[in-house]
Amino acid sequence: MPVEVHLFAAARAAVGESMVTAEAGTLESVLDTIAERYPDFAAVRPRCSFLLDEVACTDPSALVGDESRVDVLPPFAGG
Amino acid sequence: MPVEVHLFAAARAAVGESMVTAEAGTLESVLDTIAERYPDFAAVRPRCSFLLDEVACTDPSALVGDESRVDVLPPFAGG
Amino acid sequence: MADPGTAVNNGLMGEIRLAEVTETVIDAPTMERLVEDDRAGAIVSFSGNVRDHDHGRSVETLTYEGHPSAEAVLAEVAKEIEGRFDLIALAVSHRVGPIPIGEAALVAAVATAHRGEAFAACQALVDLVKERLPVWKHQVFSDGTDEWVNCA
Amino acid sequence: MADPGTAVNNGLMGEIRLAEVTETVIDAPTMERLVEDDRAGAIVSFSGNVRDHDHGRSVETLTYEGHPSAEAVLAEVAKEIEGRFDLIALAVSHRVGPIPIGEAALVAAVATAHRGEAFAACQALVDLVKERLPVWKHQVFSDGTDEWVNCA
Repeated sequence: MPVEVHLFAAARAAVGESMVTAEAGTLESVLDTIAERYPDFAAVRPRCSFLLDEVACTDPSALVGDESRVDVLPPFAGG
Repeated sequence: MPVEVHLFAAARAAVGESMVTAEAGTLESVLDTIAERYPDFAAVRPRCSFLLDEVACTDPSALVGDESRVDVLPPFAGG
Repeated sequence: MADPGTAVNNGLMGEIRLAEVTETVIDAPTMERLVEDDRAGAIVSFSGNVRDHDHGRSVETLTYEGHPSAEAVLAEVAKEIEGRFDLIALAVSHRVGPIPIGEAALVAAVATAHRGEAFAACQALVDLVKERLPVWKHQVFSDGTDEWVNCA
Repeated sequence: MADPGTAVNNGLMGEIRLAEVTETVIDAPTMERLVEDDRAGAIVSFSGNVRDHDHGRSVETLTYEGHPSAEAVLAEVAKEIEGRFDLIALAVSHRVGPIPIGEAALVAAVATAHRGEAFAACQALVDLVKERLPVWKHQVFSDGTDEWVNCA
């Protein structure tokens, strides 16, 4: 039951997938896993905000358990 | 060739006419003449601005010659 | 689409697409269409509508009267706003005569590259129209009394 | 005319007449009709349109992508503005998907008793949408390059 990481806009473009899976851990470890697998993600990552199970999460040490969902949101550009 | 005094909105309502004539003189003397003839004009007069031959005139001693036109403009309320 | 640089309306050129005083119905969508432009990133419009109440009193009928110079003054106001802001286009119309409740007395629209300028320019335009336009509002209330607004 | 106190649209009640994220065409006149109200003295609308240029480069196609939460966030934004201003009605819509040049990406309208509040509320609404709405803009330029705006 891995973590689902959903990628949007520039983050999806960098990874080339709209969803990838990672092992449970912390928000930081999940994102590190993606950055290792997809080097282009490293450039967009510092500008992104994150949702953990649909709630904004700014703590890199937040626990991301099995079956959790992480959303990776690049800077908004609406309007 | 008297002065034509054109009255608008509340000034016209006070006088009961949209145009009255007065003898040449100063802006003040012309307005005094109207106030004497139409007592209700006295209440609205202090709130009005005036055009002398289509140009704004704020000087009571301005000369209003024969065939001149004075416009009496109550406070604007557009929009 | 017409070249906005040569758009002519009401004898006015360029950025000022319309500045009119009219006895006919006016509305914001018409002004918005007049300022449409491929360069425009933001369009802000204002519609000032006739209300059925004023200071708690029920309004029965409402009539605007305009001085003969009103349209010329409106054109001057439009030019002053054009000079003060970075506009792509501007349109403004004031209605005179009897106006049914709910219909517009003053409508304006501005088009700009960026939104902050559009809000600022449209608000300044409406404020300046209110200040300068020689137009008067006459209200008849449900109780039969009447007033010239700002002159009570 | 529907009683505005019971107007329902998109599941939202009362002053908020619409707060939607949609793939269909949106425009200011539709928003203005939604906020119409006999109590309203002022309606201000905003239309943010897709331009053919961005920072001097020619834009060929433009697409907005929205996060699944975008419509819920837009409803929250509308509620926050409703709480901050003295509104009679508010309507706001953001379009997603491909948007042709010249068409609107974001439209909003507010109705209030007085004009100052209408300008302030509409501008605050648009600013807050820009800040909070999880939506992204992808531009393809005439030279074939592309970018995600704010992420270059």
